Amino acid sequence: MFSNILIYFVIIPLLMLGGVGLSRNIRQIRAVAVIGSVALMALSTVLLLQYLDLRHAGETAPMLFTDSWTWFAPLNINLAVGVDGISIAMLILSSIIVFAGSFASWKVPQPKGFFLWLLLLSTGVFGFFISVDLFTMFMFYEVALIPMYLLIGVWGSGRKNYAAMKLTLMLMGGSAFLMLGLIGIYYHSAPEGGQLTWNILEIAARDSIPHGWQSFLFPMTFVGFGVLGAMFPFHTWSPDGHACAPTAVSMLHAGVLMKLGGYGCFRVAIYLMPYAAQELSYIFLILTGISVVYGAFCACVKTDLKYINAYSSVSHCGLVLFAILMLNSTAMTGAIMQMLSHGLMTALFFALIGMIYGRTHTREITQMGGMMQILPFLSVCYVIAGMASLGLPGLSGFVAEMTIFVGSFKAGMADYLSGEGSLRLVFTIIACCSIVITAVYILRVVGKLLFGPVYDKHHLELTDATWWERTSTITLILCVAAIGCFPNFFNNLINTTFTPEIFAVLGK
Amino acid sequence: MAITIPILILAIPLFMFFFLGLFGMKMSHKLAGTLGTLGMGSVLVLSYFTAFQYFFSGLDIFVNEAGDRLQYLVFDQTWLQFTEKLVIKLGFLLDPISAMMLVVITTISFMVHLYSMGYMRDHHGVFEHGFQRFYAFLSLFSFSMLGLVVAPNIFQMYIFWELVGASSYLLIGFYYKKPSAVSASKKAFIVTRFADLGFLIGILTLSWYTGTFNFTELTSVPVEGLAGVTQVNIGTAESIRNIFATSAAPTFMGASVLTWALVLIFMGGMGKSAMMPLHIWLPDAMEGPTPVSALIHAATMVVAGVYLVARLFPLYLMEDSAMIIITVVGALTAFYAAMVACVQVDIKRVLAFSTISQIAFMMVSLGVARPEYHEGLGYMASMFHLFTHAMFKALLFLGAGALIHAIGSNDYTAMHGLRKSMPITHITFLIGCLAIAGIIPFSGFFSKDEILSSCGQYDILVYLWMSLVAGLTAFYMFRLYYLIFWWKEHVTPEGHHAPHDQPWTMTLPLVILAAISCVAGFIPFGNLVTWNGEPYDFMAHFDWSVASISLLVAICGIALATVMYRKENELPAKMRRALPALWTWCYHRFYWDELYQFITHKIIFGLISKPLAWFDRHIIDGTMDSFATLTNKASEAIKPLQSGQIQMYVFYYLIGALLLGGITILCLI
Amino acid sequence: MEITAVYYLIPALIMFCCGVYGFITRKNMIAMLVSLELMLNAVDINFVVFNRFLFPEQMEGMFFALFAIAIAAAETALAIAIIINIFRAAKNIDVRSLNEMKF
Amino acid sequence: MDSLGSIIMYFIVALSMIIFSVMAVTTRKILRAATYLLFTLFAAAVVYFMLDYEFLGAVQIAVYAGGIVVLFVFAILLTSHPGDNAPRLTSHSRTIGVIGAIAMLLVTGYALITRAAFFLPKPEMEAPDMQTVGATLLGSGHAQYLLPFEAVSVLLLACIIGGVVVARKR
Repeated sequence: MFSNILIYFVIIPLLMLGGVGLSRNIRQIRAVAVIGSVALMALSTVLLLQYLDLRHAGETAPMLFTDSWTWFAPLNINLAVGVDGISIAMLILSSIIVFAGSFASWKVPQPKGFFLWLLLLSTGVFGFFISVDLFTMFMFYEVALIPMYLLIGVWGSGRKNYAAMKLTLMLMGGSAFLMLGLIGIYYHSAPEGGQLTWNILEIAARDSIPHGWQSFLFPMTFVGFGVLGAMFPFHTWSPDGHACAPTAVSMLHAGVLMKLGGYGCFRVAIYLMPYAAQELSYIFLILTGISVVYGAFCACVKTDLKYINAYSSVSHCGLVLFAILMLNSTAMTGAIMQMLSHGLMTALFFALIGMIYGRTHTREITQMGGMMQILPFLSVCYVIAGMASLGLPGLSGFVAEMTIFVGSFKAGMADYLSGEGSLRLVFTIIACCSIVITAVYILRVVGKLLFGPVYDKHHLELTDATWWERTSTITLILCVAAIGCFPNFFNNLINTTFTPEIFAVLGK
Repeated sequence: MAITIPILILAIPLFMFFFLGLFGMKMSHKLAGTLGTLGMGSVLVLSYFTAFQYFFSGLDIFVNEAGDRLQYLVFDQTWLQFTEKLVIKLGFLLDPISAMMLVVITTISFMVHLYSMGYMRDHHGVFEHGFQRFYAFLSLFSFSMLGLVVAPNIFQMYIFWELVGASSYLLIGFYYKKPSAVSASKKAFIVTRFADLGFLIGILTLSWYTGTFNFTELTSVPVEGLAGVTQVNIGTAESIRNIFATSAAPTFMGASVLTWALVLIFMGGMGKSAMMPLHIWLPDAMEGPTPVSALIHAATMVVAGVYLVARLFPLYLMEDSAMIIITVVGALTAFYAAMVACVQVDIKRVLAFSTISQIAFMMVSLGVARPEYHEGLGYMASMFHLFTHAMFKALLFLGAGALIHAIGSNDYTAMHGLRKSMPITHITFLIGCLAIAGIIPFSGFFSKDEILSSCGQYDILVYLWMSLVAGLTAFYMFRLYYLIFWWKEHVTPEGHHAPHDQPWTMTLPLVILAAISCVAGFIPFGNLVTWNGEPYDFMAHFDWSVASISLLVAICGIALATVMYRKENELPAKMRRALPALWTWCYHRFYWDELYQFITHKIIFGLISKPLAWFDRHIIDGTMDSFATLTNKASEAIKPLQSGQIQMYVFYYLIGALLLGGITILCLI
Repeated sequence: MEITAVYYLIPALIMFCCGVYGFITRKNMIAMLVSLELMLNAVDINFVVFNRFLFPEQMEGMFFALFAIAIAAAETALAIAIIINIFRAAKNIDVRSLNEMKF
Repeated sequence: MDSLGSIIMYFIVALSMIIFSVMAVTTRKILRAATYLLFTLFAAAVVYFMLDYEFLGAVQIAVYAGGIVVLFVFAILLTSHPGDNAPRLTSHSRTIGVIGAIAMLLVTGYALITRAAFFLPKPEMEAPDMQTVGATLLGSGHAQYLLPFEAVSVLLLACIIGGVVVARKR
């Protein structure tokens, strides 16, 4: 069991949990968190290198490092693991954000409990990304969701009880759909009389889910994951939840947890039920297309920094789901890039907002101004984050969005010319419009918050970022820039997953 | 040609940006400025060398046997691969226009770097706050602009297009403590972003049909019988042409897809080049420091739209309707901007509108250029005007900067009669004015004359219209000149320094640029830059009748300005009273800003965003919350059943048990 | 006139119904206990009557009643102990005032 | 056919059972309720005697009338003051009580009177003598009750202890 590298992605967070549990003061907790997250980053790097080596050596299996340990034989539940380029990208993202998050919560009150829950959440996240067994996946998914309630409810601010409850209940509602869908998949995972399985790879290989059932199970799973991916109209947990969550939780949640939604939509809904994906994608295309512009428009008039960012997340994550539904490899690659990009970018945003809030004790942009003079480091970082968000070339947002647009335009034109309607094309163009609206709200915030005269004289006494805050933000900025400057590396990493076989099934 | 030099041309400004941006605060102002200027100077040398090599070395990679200039791809690296065919590459393309643009950009940029050393400090020689940042941004801008012009594919152009926009944003908002600067920078970014949306969709459409982003493949000369510019695979060009020529290509709202693509791409150009109705950001962008206005908003970035159209010129040639749109937009903008420029008070605003007008000239020139008229004279004229305009407009802006620096105000009302106290500025400014007015032998005369003559070839109406605008140009420039340097004697307000010429760092660029403006007209541009690389002697196309008419028009404009503004008199006020409506509309720039203000605030914010946000909070979230409330209510409703009163439990139990019992009995019978 | 089983069952039923009524309406816990005893007794009578009329050769009903009496005694004793304890704590034995542990 | 005496006896017993139980639950004085309960219990004991279960009747009188009611009286004296009247019933609670009782009466009564078996005459039976009762109670064979007997004794013990513990003064 311990010969497989993937299992360490769960073991390390568990060890960290133990370490935090045994720690006696905040120094030890910090040490555990930093060492552990560095170990996770190292592990994901090693995994990436090994994976690339194997691919280079000509491995063509859809997933590498696969392994399976029986857990509950009567229902054929296994702890089955395996990764492809997408999972690796997500694992890298998660480890980076856990790292940055640990630094961002350097001075959190009641650190022990906080880190315990945070690490439990990370365990769930990592477990989710490495598993290829639907049941295990779902279990890790829930493990990642539950700590959120406590983290927001106990360490949050504002209407935290309301927000925590809302977030948890809406996500739980989503997982209720999801569970239905997963169980449905399980019961159709084999032709009549065959051995049922939860294993994604086997199900995909068998392709035995009847079309009628697919049309039922696809919406279930898509909505189930879509709730976590902040799909319109199931996104309202996101603004409240993010606004009330403590910094590191917002980072982890927007940075990683929301990616679970997109990842799940691809890995389960589309991958396993290609027929229904083809037939029903238009419903969700409309919904996600709406999310993209809708989130952006809403962000234009909000005055709370976290609300703005949460709505911007709705817009960006909507783009992820939107691109996935385009069902072509370019757009899907773009979707994964957007997940990476948005994960890093929004984590950076939330980290910065948390740092600013920690100093000014307000998140209202109307009550702040001229931060550039007071907190130059944080402000510059904020501008960079904003530029990444509005898609400045050289930062990650641009490549992700462009890949998505090129891919979905391709899909849209193909549809249009073959007489299948212009829905995809129209929504692609609508989604393109979001780049303008994004610019509007980002610049509005930057202008009001950072530039202009100092609004509050008390703010003049604030001090700029401390070293741990700098570590956190610089890590994220470097990653954002790395994706933005060398996109082809990630593109190739992700692209290998979208083999022609997948799209052969889709008929594209 | 070695790859080192082109790489360095891009790498040095980028490096300077990071170096000054990260470590600038640690070094002294002077050191940072010097480093930035030296960096730019080395880029200048390298670019001149490259351009010289390209134009005059006669190497067979640059010129073929027939003497046609070729496109030469110095390097081309894959940056992001979408599909097998659609690949974004980062590269360096040398051809006549990119070589010319290298010269223009580095020249102006270097002048501005040098000039800023003097400008960005107060009268006591104390450097402004954020001086290092300023140089870092200038380097970033130079990098992006150079990357834009050497782009071998349309997507690289888009990438640098965006970078240019961002660095322009940073530079306009340089005085970030000033709310007006912040909002101007925001406006500039958003308006151009909106235009870029069209650009992006245009690129997507074009690339979807052609399967390529590369200019060489997109623009290989599609017209038969003319020699190809490049060494490209003719098959590709043919197939692209066929794609659009065949009836299989769909139409959308009555226009072919190619037309749409080209018009959308032109929309991107309209945004950057401040064509009506996307021009509103440029006058506001004058909130930035004056050297920035000279660099970005006069000489380089704003001509990116012209450059874009010129780049895709062979494609535009295939669509006459797109060309007509370009011509019409250009002509309207030129006239509009000239009208507005006649009444502005802020000297930078006058120059800004003059820039809009002049760029519109270039656009019109491109729009009327056809291979059949003087072998595409309009194209060459446009590029020529781009070149000369960059020089004299930068000169005018830098001169205005010197005035503003000396006086401390942007309004000519605070200036008047400065010709004696600031002689160098006066002379160079006059040269700039003469150049822009089109007086022989200054550079503007030649380029503008060719634009007019190509207009005349195309349509007499366009010609007359543009001649009128040229006359207006001469008028408003000399109005400005007289109001600044003549009108009445200068009175220095109490407590102010008497105005005087600025230090050498500021006057040297003025002198250099003035010198260039004097002689640039004699550059044999037809030999260097033509639409298909085929050189010709443009003097052969020189039409003395057109030239003399345009000269006459310019002189009329100047004469009128002389009459009205040379000495303080009542004439301007009378004119103003005679045409109050016209004056008001011009003064308020035909209320474009108010219109936009209305659209953005009332419609976008008020009618879309706010209701959507309300909808989100109250309807969507309300629905979600109402699920929770409903659950709560239901729970409240059945809560009394669990009253804790055992008697009620007994009662419920009893009733239940009796019901069950009763049913049992009834069933048993 | 023959006194059949129903002649015993009907009074027992009425007694039981009285118990039900009392248990539901009375607020005094001891009164409720009294009602409870009534119901128990009615049931005892039923057991005995069924035994006597339907299965006279056996004694299950009688013994059941016997044990029921024993258990009722135990139950009453314990209930009264609790009531007294509650009385000490709450100073009354009104069942309505004992709702602090609901929900 | 029963003798007239037993018929008269039956009616007296049945009537007193009904009347006293009704009074036990309607009186507002708690002590009186206990007293009426006592009478009802006596009536039940008489029923047992009439049905030839003398031992059971004796136990009823001894345990119930003698033990439980005394317990009641003590409890009442401990927890209420003389002269306390229970508050008048609200119409709501009375309605509920009446509904419950009547519903019970109807359903069960209907069930009773529709069973033909309940209208059979009393079969002959030899009254169980003490020996039989004792052997049945303490025998361990078929239809004998040693185990329940022991269980009840343990229960009673537990109850004693429990009662002491619960009611003990802290």
